[in-house]
Amino acid sequence: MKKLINLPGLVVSEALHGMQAAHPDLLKVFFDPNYIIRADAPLKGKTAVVSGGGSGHEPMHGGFVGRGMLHAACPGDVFTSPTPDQILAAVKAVDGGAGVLNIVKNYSGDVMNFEMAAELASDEGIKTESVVINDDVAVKDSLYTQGRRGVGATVLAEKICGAASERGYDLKKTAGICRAVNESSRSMGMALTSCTVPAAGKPTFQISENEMEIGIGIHGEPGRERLPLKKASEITGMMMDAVTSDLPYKKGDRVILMLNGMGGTPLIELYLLYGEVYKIAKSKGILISRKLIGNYITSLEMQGFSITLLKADDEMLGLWDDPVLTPALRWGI
Amino acid sequence: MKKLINLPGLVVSEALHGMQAAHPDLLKVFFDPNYIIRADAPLKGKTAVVSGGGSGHEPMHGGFVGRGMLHAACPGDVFTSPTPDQILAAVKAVDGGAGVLNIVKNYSGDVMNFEMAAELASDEGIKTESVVINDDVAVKDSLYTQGRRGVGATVLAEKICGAASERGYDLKKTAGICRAVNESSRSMGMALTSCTVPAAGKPTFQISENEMEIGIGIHGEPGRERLPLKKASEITGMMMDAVTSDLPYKKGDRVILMLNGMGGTPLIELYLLYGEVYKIAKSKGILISRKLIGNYITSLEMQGFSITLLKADDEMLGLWDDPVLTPALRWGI
Amino acid sequence: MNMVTIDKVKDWLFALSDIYSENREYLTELDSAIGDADHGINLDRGFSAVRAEIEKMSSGGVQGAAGQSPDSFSSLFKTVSMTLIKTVGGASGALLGTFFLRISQAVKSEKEMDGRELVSLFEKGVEGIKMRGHAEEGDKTMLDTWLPALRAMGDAASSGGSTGEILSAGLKSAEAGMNATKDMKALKGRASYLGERSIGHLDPGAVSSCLMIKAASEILR
Amino acid sequence: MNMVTIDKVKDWLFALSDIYSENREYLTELDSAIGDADHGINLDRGFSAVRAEIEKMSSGGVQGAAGQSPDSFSSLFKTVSMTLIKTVGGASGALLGTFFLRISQAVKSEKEMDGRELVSLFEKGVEGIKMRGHAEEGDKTMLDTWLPALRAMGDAASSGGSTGEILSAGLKSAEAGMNATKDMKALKGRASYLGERSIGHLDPGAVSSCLMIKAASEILR
Ligand SMILES: Nc1ncnc2c1ncn2[C@@H]1O[C@H](COP(=O)(O)OP(=O)(O)O)[C@@H](O)[C@H]1O
Ligand SMILES: Nc1ncnc2c1ncn2[C@@H]1O[C@H](COP(=O)(O)OP(=O)(O)O)[C@@H](O)[C@H]1O
Ligand SMILES: [Mg+2]
Ligand SMILES: [Mg+2]
Ligand SMILES: [Mg+2]
Ligand SMILES: [Mg+2]
Repeated sequence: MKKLINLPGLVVSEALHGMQAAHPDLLKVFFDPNYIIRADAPLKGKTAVVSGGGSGHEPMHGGFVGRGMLHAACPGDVFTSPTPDQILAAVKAVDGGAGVLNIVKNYSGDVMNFEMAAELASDEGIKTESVVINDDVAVKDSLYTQGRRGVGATVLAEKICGAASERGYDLKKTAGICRAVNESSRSMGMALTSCTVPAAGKPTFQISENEMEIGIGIHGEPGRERLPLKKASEITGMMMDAVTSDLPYKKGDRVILMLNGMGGTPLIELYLLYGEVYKIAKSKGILISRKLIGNYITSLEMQGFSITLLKADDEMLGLWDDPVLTPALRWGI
Repeated sequence: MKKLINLPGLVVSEALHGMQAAHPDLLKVFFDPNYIIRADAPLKGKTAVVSGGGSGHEPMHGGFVGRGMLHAACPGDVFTSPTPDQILAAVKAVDGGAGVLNIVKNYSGDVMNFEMAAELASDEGIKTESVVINDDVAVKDSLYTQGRRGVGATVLAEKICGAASERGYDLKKTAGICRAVNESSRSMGMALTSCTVPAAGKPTFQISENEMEIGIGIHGEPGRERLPLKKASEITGMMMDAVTSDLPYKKGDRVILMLNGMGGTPLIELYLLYGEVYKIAKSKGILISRKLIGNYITSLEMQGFSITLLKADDEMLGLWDDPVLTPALRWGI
Repeated sequence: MNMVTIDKVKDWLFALSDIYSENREYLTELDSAIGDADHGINLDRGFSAVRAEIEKMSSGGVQGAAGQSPDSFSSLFKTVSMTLIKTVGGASGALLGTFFLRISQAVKSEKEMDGRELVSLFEKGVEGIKMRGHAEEGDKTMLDTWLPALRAMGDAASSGGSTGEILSAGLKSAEAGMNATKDMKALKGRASYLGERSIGHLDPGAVSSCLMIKAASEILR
Repeated sequence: MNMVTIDKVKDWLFALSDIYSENREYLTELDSAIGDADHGINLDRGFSAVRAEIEKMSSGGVQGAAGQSPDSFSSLFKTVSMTLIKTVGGASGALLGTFFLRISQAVKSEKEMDGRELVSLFEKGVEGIKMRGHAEEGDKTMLDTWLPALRAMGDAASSGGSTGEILSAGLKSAEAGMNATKDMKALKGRASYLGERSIGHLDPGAVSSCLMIKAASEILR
C-alpha cells in the first residue's frame, strides 16, 4: 500500500487537523466525535444543511462546508458511515432554531445512523428532516432491494440546498428542493483501478490491465459488470445511455452536469471525456447549462469517473448560480 | 496502460476539444497549431501573459487561461515543449499592442522553443519578454548545469502576472514582478508511483511497493534519490527542510504556499500533508498567508506531491488576492 | 441449568474483542468481495473499544459510557451498545448497537440469568436488528445467521435443554445459515447493489454474527 | 568522388522516418531512464511528418511547408527544418530544426554535392545546435555523437577520402562518442537535473544522432 500517511488508523483525524489548519476562515473542526461546521454557524433563523458519510470521498463532504453550501459535515472512518452521536453533535452545533436538513446517501449504514441521530435530535427538541439521495442508475432491480445508491447527486443537492438556506427557505421548502433535485438526478460511475482502504492495506478488488468495472459506487465495491477496457468514446456512450434512458427528460431540457473524477484520474482525461459527453448530450438534445469537471466525490486514489445529470428548472439553476465559498467550490465571492 | 482515452496520439487534441466545449465563456481553443486564448483577447493596451509547455500537467496551463491570469497557453504534446510556430500564433493572437510576457519553465526544450518563437515575434514587430522559472531545489549542482527546473512557482507567477496585467502594469513591470516571484520561490516534489506517457504505453519508471522518489520533476523523470517509503511527517520534514534552507526568508516572513498533488493523490492525503506542513512552517516561524491545496501542476496520474513556498511582499499578496476567473482557479468573481 | 453470570458475559465480550481482532483481515476480505472492505476493521475497532470501556468501568469507581455502574446486566449491555454505536459506524454499528440496546432494555436479571432468558434476550436484540434494517431472512445479511440460530435455540430451550445445549444447537443452525448466504443474492446492505454478482460469496455480517454465537456457545454455556 | 544527389538525400530522410519509427520504443525507453520518455515518440512524429511533406511536395506542383519547390537542396532542407520545428517540440525539435535550417542556409549546390560539401554542411548544422543549446562536448547530449563524428569526417575529407570513406569514418567516431555518453554525467538537457543518477545510461539524443549518421553512411555514400 502506497499512501502519504503516518498510520492507517490516524488518516481521518490527521486530515481533519489539516483541514482546520488550512481553512480557519471557512470552518471549524471538532474532534471526538468528529465534525466540521461553518465558521459562522449556527445561523440564526436559517435552515441548517448537514451531510456526512464515510471519509475517502474528499472533497465531499468537508470540502463543501462554508458559505452557501453545507453548515456541517460528519466524516466517518474511511468508507464507514458516521455514528449517531457524531451526527447529533453536528446537528446541535449548527441548528439555528429553524431546523436541520440531513442529506443522506442511500446506504444502509448511512440511513440507519442518520435515522438514529434524528431520533436523538428529536428527543432534544431539534426539528430535522432527512432526504435520502439515490441517483445511481448502475443498481439494477432496485425495486426489490433497498434501492439505488446515492452518489453524485449529493454534491448538487448540497450546493442547491445550501443556497436555498441562504435565501431563507424554511426547512420544509429546503427539504422539498432537495427531494426535487434527487428525483431529477441520475448518475453512473466506472473504474479502471481499485482503491485501497488504508486500514485494510490492500486493494479492495483485483482487476487486470485490460479490464474495467462499469457501474461502480464510491467505495471500491464491485460494479454492475466487468468488461474489457474500451475507448473513451464507447465508455462514455454506454454511461450516457444508462443515465439518460432513466432520466425523465425531453429534448431541449437543461441539465447541470457533473463529470467527476474518482480521485486518481488526471484532468486531461476528464476533459477528453467531457468532449465525448458534450457530443452525446448534443445528439440527444440535452442542453448542458452548467457543469462541474473535476474531483468532487471520490474513492480515494481510484482511477475512473462518474457522470451525473440533473434536469434543472429555473429555481435550481438560480440556486446553483448563487455565491458559494467553501474549500472545494467557490464562485461569486 | 489504463487510460480513459481513444487513441494515444489523440489525447492532447481531444482534451482541447473538451476544454473548448466546457468553457466557451472563458476561452477559445485553436488547433494546428494548438493554443488557447482568453475569450476576450486581445486586450487592447494590456500586457499579454502567455505560458506553455508539455501537456500532462493539467490544469496547468490551459486551466489558468481566463480573467486575471493567462491570456494564452500553448500546450505541447504530452511532456513535450510546444513548437515555435505554436507559441508565435498564441503571442500574435493575444498581443494587445503592449507586448507579451512569456513565462517559461526552465527545460532546454521549453527555453529553446520559446526563444525561437520570440525571435519570430520580434521579426513581426511584437515586443516580448521571457522570464524563465527555475524554482526546483531538488536539482543539485545547478551552478554547473543548465540550472534548476521550473515547477510550482510557475502557477504562482501566472496568477500574479495575470493580475499585474489586469492592473495595467506595462511589459517591463510585469516581467519584473515575474522575476521577483521566481526569485523568492522554491519548490520540491516527490512521487510514490510513476506516470505513463500515453504514446509510450508503459510507466516511465519502475518503483517497488516500499520505495519513493524524492526530488522528482513533473515529467515522470527520476528524482534526486530513491528512498524507502517513509511516514508523511518524515517526508514532509525532508521536503520542507530542502525548500526552506534555500528560501531567503527570516522569521515572521509571509509566504504563499502551494501544496500540490501530482494528479493521482487523493485529497484526503493532501490535507493530511498540509497538517504536517503547517506544523513545520509554524516551528520555523514562517507565516502561511495564502495557500492552494489541490492538483495544480501535475504529472498525469502520478501519485505524489510537491510543496512550493513563495516569500511574498505586500504587492504580491495584493496581486494574488485580485479576482481571477479561469477553469481551475477562481475567486472574487 | 448452568447460569450465565455477569463475569461470563464479560469474558464473552472480551473474547469477541480477541476474535474480531484475529478475524479482522478475514472479515474485511469478505467485505471486499461484495462490499467496501471495512467490516473487520469496524468490528475490531468497536469491540476493542468495548473491552477498554468495560475495563475502565471495572477498574473501580469509574463510570461507563452510559454513566452507570458495570455491575448489572442492564448497565453492562447499555455500555456495550453505546460504545458500539459511537465507535463502529456503518451498517454494523447501527445494527449491533441496536441489538445490545434492546437487550439492555429487556434484561430482567441483574447478575445471573438462565439459558431461557438468554435466548429471549437474543430474540429481543434480533428484533431490534430487523426493526432498524428492515431486512428479512434470505436477504443475505447477518439475519440469515441469527434467525435460524434463534429458532434452534428456542426449540432446545422449550424441550428443556441446558444452556450449553441451547447454545450448541444455536451454533449449528447459525453455521448452516451463514453458509447459506453464499448462494443468496443480496437484497439489503451494501452488497445488494451488486445484484447477481453478490452470489457466490459469504455475507461478512453473517460470518461475524456466527463468530459471536460460537464464542457464546463456548463461554456462556 | 561519388556525388550526393538530391534523390539520395530524400532516400536518407525517408530511411530516417523508418528508422525512428522502428526505434521509437528503444529511444523512448532510453529517455525514460534519464528523461521524460518521449524522445522516440518525438522523432517518429517529426520524421513521419517530414516524409509526408516531401511526398506532398514531390507529387507534383504542390508546394512544401516553406512554400518552395522541392527540387533544390536548400528548399528541401528548409522544408525538413520547418517541418521538424513545427512537429517535434521539445529539445530535439528546436535543435534538429536549427540543424537543418543552418544547412539549408549554407548549402551552395543545387542538386548534387560532393562529400566535402556534405561535411561542411554538417558542420554548419552542428554549429546551430551549439548556438541554440549552449552545450559543449562532454555534457552528455547529441553533441557527443556529432562533434567526434565531424572531426573524423573532416580528417577523412582533407586526406582525400571518398564520400563513403568520409561517412564511414564519421560513423565510427559517432558510435564511440555515443557510447561514451554512458559514463558521462549530464550537464545539459533534461537529464542534467538528475546529476549523478544520469551516469550509466546512454543519452537518447546521442543515440538518435548516431542512427542519423549511420543511415547517412549507408545511403549518401
Ligand atoms: N439492512 C440490514 N439488515 C441487516 N443486516 C445488514 C443490513 N445492512 C447491512 N447488514 C449487515 O452488515 C454487514 C456489513 O457491515 P459493515 O461492513 O460493517 O457496514 P457497511 O456495509 O456500512 O460498510 C453486511 O454484511 C450485512 O450482514
Ligand atoms: N542544450 C542541449 N544541447 C544539445 N542537445 C540537447 C540539449 N538539451 C537536450 N539535448 C538533447 O535532446 C535529447 C532529448 O530530446 P527529447 O527527449 O526529444 O526532448 P526533451 O528533453 O525536451 O523531452 C537529449 O537526449 C539530448 O541529446
Ligand atoms: Mg462501510
Ligand atoms: Mg519532452
Ligand atoms: Mg462494509
Ligand atoms: Mg524527452
